[in-house]
Amino acid sequence: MQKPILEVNGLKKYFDIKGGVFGRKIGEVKAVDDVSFSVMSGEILGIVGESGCGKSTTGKSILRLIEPSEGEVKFEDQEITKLSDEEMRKLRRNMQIIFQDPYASLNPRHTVEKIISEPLLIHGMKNTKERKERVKELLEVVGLSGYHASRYPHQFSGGQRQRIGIARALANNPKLIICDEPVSALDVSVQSQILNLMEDLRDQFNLTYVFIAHDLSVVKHISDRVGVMYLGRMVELTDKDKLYDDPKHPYTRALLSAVPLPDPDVEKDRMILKGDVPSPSNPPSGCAFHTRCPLAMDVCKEVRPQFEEIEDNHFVACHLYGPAVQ
Amino acid sequence: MTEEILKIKDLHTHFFTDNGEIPAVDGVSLSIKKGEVVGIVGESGCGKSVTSLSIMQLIPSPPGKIVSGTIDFKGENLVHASNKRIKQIRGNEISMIFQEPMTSLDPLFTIGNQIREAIRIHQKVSKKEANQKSVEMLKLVGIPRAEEVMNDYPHQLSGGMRQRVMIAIAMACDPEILIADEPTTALDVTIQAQILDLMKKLNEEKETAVLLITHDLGVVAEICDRVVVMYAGQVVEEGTTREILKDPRHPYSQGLIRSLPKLHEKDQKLYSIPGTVPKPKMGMVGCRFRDRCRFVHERCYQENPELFSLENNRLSRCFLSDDAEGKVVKDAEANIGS
Amino acid sequence: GDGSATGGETDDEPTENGSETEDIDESDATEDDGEEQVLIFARGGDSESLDPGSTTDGESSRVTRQVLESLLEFDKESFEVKPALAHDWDVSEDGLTYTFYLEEGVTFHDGTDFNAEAVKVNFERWSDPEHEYAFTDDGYVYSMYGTMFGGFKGDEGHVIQEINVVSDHEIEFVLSRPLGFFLQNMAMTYFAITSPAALEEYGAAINENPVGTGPFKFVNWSKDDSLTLEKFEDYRVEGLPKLDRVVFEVIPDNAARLISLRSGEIDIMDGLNPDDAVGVESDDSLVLHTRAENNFGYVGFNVQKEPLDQLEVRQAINHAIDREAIAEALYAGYANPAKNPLPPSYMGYNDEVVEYEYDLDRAKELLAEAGYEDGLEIELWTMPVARPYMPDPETVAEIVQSNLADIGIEVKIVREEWAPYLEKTLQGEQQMFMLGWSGTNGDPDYFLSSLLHGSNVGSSNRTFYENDEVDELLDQAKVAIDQDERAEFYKQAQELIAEDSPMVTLVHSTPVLATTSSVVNYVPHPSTSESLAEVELQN
Amino acid sequence: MFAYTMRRLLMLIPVLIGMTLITFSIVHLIPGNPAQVILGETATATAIQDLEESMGLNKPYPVQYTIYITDLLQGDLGTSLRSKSPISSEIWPYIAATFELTIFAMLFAVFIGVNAGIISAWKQNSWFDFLAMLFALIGVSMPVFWLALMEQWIFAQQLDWFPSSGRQNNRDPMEPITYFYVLDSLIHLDFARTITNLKHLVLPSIALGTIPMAIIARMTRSSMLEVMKSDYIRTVRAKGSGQFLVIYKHALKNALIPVLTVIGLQTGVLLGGAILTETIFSWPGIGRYVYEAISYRDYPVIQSGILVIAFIFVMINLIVDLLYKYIDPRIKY
Amino acid sequence: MKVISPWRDSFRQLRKNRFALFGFGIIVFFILLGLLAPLLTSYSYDATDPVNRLQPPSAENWLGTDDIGRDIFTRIAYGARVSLQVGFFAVTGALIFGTILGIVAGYFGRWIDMIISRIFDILLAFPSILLAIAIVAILGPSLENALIAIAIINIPIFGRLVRSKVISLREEEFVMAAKAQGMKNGRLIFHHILPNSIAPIIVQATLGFGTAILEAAALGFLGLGAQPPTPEWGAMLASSRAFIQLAPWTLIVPGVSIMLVVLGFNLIGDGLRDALDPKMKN
Ligand SMILES: Nc1ncnc2c1ncn2[C@@H]1O[C@H](COP(=O)(O)OP(=O)(O)OP(=O)(O)O)[C@@H](O)[C@H]1O
Ligand SMILES: Nc1ncnc2c1ncn2[C@@H]1O[C@H](COP(=O)(O)OP(=O)(O)OP(=O)(O)O)[C@@H](O)[C@H]1O
Ligand SMILES: [Mg+2]
Ligand SMILES: [Mg+2]
Repeated sequence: MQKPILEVNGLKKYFDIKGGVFGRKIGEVKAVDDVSFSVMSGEILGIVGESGCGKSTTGKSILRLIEPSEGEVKFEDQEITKLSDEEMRKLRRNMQIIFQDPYASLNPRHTVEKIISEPLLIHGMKNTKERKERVKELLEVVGLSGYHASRYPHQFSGGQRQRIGIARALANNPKLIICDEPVSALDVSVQSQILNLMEDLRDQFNLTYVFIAHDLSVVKHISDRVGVMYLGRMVELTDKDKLYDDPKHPYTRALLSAVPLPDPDVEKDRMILKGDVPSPSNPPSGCAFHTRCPLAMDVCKEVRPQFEEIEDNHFVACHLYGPAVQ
Repeated sequence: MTEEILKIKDLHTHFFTDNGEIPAVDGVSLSIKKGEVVGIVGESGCGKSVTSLSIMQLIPSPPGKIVSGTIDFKGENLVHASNKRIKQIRGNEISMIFQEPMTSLDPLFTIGNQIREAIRIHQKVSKKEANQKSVEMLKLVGIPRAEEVMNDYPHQLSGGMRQRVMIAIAMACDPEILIADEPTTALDVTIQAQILDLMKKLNEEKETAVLLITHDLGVVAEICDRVVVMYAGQVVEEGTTREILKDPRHPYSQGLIRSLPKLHEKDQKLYSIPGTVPKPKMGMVGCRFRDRCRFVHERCYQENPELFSLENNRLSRCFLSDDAEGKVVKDAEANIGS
Repeated sequence: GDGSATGGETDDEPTENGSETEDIDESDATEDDGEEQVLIFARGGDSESLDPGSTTDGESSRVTRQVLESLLEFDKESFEVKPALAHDWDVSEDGLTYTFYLEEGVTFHDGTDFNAEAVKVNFERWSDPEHEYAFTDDGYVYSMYGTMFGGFKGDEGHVIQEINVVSDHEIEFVLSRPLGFFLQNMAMTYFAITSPAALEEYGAAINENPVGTGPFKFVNWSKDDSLTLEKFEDYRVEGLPKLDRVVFEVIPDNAARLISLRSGEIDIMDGLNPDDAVGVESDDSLVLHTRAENNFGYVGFNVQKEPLDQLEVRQAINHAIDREAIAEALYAGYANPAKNPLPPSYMGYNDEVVEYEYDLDRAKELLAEAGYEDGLEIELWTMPVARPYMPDPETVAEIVQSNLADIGIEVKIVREEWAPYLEKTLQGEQQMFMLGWSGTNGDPDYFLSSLLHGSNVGSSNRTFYENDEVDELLDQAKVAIDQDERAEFYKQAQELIAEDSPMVTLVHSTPVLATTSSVVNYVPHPSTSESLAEVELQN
Repeated sequence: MFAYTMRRLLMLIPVLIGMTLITFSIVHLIPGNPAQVILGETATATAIQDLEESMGLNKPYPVQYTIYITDLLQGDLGTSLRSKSPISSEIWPYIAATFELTIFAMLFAVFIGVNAGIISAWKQNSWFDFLAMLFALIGVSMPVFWLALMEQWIFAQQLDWFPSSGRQNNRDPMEPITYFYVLDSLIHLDFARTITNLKHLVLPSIALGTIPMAIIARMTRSSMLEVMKSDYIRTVRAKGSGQFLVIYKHALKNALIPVLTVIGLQTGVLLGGAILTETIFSWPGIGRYVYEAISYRDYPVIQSGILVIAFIFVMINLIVDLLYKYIDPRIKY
Repeated sequence: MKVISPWRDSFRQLRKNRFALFGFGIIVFFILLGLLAPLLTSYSYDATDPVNRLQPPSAENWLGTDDIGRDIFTRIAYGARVSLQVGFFAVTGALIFGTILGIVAGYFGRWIDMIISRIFDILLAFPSILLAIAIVAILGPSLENALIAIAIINIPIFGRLVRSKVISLREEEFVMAAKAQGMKNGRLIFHHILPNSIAPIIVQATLGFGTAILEAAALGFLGLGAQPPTPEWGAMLASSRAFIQLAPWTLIVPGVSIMLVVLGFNLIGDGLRDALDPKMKN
């Protein structure tokens, strides 16, 4: 088996909530609460979960765009949470990110040329002509043309902008790209274009992706392994086929059954969850899912289940598979 | 076969902006029968919302205006109805819910106030009666602790709850038609499942006709009887849900369905429609989809395709559906489709 | 008797006091002749304090003049001294002992009796910082006393050696040296007598609760707004005052004040723009009044600074300035060109002094003599505030500027705010500067010594002019008792001063004011504070 | 809510301390000696010295500051150098005068401004909208003092409709109780006087209220237009409600939130910034009190006056914030 | 497809705005008036002529004369220079310092933000005109010092604006993205944050031009601004104050001039706001 390119151990990110008479901290949002996983070189790890479950925070913490509260992040065996700003800055050419919103993630006042050549410049490509060449090359790689370079982002459609974002991420030949919902703002017909492009690029440049999305079909389509998050925690992580064919965690099951399928012939036995996702500032005790879980047991209210490998390469955090039940 | 309560004929709704006239809805025709669930699907900007707002006479004016066409609601043309009449119809006979449950409720008034308002606009009832009715409605849409929620403000509720409240408001006067503009797009899948379930239930119990607007074919498959596919301000295909999903005739519908990643199928390279949706503009000649179409031929540049009738009352706006060319379709598909 | 019956003893609150008497007045008024006589006097600024001894502010005197009285008072239109609380007085041969015979049967507004003891208490309060009513800790300083009587108790120059109460109504002042203008001083509003009982009662708040023997008593005061006085029924002069009530109102803006006068909202306005005088005169419903000249506006030279230390330069400038034009154009005729630093009506005014003609050729000649044929640059400091002697200093400065440009002197106008202006000119930072002087006790000493005596350098003498001969003359004039003798000394001094030319004597202005035509018997006094006791309103 | 109010009050402390420091420094950086000004050009050197000493002006600055702060903490605002009266007893009438004027000016501004804004938004692009917004633009472009002068000239002098200056008919002054003259006249049950006092308020209120009115009108209009585009207004329409309900119930309440900020800020500006208007209309307000204190170098009055104004200003902002909470339930504390 | 930069786009929008063009016209008129003053009039702005004082408008004196016989038209024309300069320098000063402080506070946050924001709070809690008066009292009355005072009271206005813009931009994805490239702070600020906060700054600066002129006029009216014989409009109003009844034109003319110039800037500012507001686009 390949070496992991990225290892995340016990990652936590708590945001302070301020209030009260002195504006002191009166609580915290546990956006990411003890998440661990690793990503192999060349693989695509998908992360799914409902809105607010901490997917983006996980992604940004890995790149230290948000400083994690606790835990370690190892990139190519180097522990990066302890790096100085300058060391981190240098390392960034190897780790990139693509954002969800193709409108907000490009500087509206820069030309495409400038947007894509900037990372080149800051990582040492001082020659203007060289940069121009590279920009053209990158544009073509993502399916745009050299003449697009002189335009501004507002002159492009959503899909095209996402391509520009990808070109920018590719500029310095990174090894790892965190994709934070890169296609969820796009229309179906464009979404498939981008998904295909990303797959091609992975093969072409031997990239590793952490692919964040809330659309299970999309994640399934693109990933090798998939992790499911709920309320800041990873509840299940395994190969995609295993996950979709044999989901272990009740939440995963509910999630899968809730996806409407564009096929009138598929008969589904629906498992409709009751209620809403609890607030991450006040997550339920024990297993965070126990308030909505149809299979909840007494132990679920009190003990937080361990995230354990219950089968080969299949991690689940659920008491159904823990020693308590077995 | 039951009667058609809403018939839209050749509707043209244009926006008159600084950058010229935009034909957002360009000759749309569709109809809904009593108790039926009709879906409108299509990509962003194809005119779904404008169509639905046109029915409600809620097009922001200026810059929008219904240029021509009729919207026939039980024999009455809404396009020319008086303001007073429109107010009577809105929320009472036809009501509407919107995509963003987060912003569709007035943040400064309690839930109770806003439902009550919907009732008292149309019914001469006391505040108390209206209150009772409101609580009933909240219970109907499955809100727990309905009495308490009456005194809550929108921000105290989750997105799913808010969408339920919106449905409660819309259903408060027992409308004959409920127009739902992407009611679940902003919600998580687990919540979406809840809402769709609720809408299906209401449709069955109250026999309310539903016009459901969405871009998610999955949602359509879930609850619609009939589907209208829109592209660039026009209807391009119409038929029953099963027909459209299983046997799409228009190249656009075909492409759309094939480009979806499938949850229960083995991986294969996704199909993708090349290019992007054209921006609507005046005086376009020819098929709007031609630049992205794999069956494009000369005629697509010269004529505007009409909605050709197919078997089972199906419609498709493609020359390939023209009888004369019917064969070509089959052949072409046989060639490329596999 | 009922006025005194309701007086102070029972009422602590002056406002309560006011309201009660107000009721009584109203009933009186209806019984008598129906209409209440209320006069509104509008002015530009408010009084600082209603304790006359501790302030030098003219707006304060204007009000306290009505409420409190001094032993003597000035004649209606001049500085001639007349009896007031003292009906008579004696001066000893050596000029060192003054005996005053006080009016009998006079009561303060609070009902207590006026007597020699009260006079003594007041004078001691002013002269002795340790006195129980001196309120030194509350920031009270009696600077006018210090100025007029040569300092305070224990100071070397302090003139009043002792005050002896001879009897209830006879009091004797013993001086350490003769003081030519002692009687003038005794008539000043600053040295008006406050009821000792009130001092006891109000303590440091006496500045908001004046209690005297004057024709009007204090009712209330809304600062920067209005100050109300009402008739004192037991006033010592029978039949006075005529008015039932006087209200002093603050209207900071000259133009707004005139608007109010025109619309009849007010009856008397102080500080009319000379330019508006014509309009007032032609208006039948208004009457124009002038105050006698009692001031002097000048452009001073700092005689210790180059190039103004050269006599020729000073004289050149003097010749270059067109006083006539300034007086005519800017004061609309309500000013006379000045040739002496003393108003013409004053004793000792020297009319023989030859004035500096407006003569550009002569000016240029002098300048050339001084070595400045190619011109020079001079700073002119301009006062930032309007004063009676210079209602529009800015404009005067601009005219001086263009006058001097004609002889090749480039004038740079320097503007400071009033506070730093006074301070910096005192320290001699200026070259040329504008200022003036207003009389208070009608004595020439107050003008000439203050402005030009060498001992006042660093104080009120901002030209830094020192001439031993002049100083000598002024000193002699100060102690002489014979007024003719004094006048002679002053005349000689003026001669010398004119020659040395330490300043451009610009103008003596006659401040103009206006009343509605229903105001009768109003006579403006040169000191700016006049009694309103005889004023009446007629329809 | 309570916690929030307390917190806001506590947050004021550093600001207030900062303010005392700044006012103290400003005051002592201003050149010029109060003793000199008080005594004027005819003062002798010794007189000035005596006065300085009695005013405590020759103590070192840190000592003076400490004295100032200790006094402040005991609620003692100091004693005016000029009038020798305690500021705390002297200042209230000025504050009341300014408050009264400010309240009427803001009533005028809010009433006209908000309604003009609503109608403009309602009838967007109509001639009313055009004219109202043109006037509003001219309103914000005018020097207030000039407007005041013109008003006085036209309405007081030429037309003689309103008194040109002062707060009341001084021929018959009233016994002040609260120093809010209109209120006082009501307490005295003297309604004729109320009318007179209101007449005195007309011109200064309009002069002072014009700029806020223009700002409020513009703000209301744009805020209304913004709100009218919102989803929840569309919802209300979809319910079948009439225009009036839409505008006056839903749109207005929502549009009011940014307008409220403007109202709060403008009220603060009027409180201290009305110096010129107060002078022109002889209105004995706090702005003039402080301004004159500056020219007289009356340090305690400058310090305490500015501090009081700033404090009131901050309190108004606090009230506005609390009002938000009242209008907008989303705001959490 | 032509390349249209966002700036060009805004400019085109602005050109279509008739009100903004009108405002622009007013400003150009006064700029020309100021620049060409020596050509337009044969009088000098400080030449007194007491004999011809307070003359009503006539063929010789188009707008009449003031109380010492100076030609008002001439003074208005030269005064345009003064007012426009005051506006320009005061706004530039406030803009530079405000922007620097705002960026520092917004970008670096924490205690620096804390301190700078508190200082802004304190400065804003003082009524601005009082603060200006106090500053002028310290520095001494002159046009330059009035200008400094106006600049100072406007610093927190710009500072806050920039700070809030920077804080919101800091959270924007494109800034995140730039940071993720490994960009240094300086570049991030000058290439990404500043250019995107410039639109509201420009709008505020334009409107600030107007307010600065008004503030200068108020100080001038109080005698704390420009000193005679400088023909500053506010000071002109002050010196004519007494003649409103005798010679109303001496007050009307400078007042209307101030109003027009400020109106001009407000019109342009409004136009710019519409043109630069991203919400109006698309
Ligand atoms: N800067 C922040 N301060 C406070 N709370 C935050 C912050 N950023 C995120 N959160 C909270 O952390 C939780 C996780 O947020 P995150 O953005 O990671 O969710 P997500 O899974 O990416 O959701 P989505 O699908 O909506 O993007 C949410 O409850 C969010 O409110
Ligand atoms: N207020 C408006 N002014 C100008 N053009 C408008 C306006 N509203 C809609 N349009 C145009 O009408 C067209 C159709 O818009 P519509 O909102 O109906 O799309 P939609 O199908 O509902 O898309 P989505 O899935 O994004 O909601 C769009 O191209 C849009 O540009
Ligand atoms: Mg996210
Ligand atoms: Mg839509």
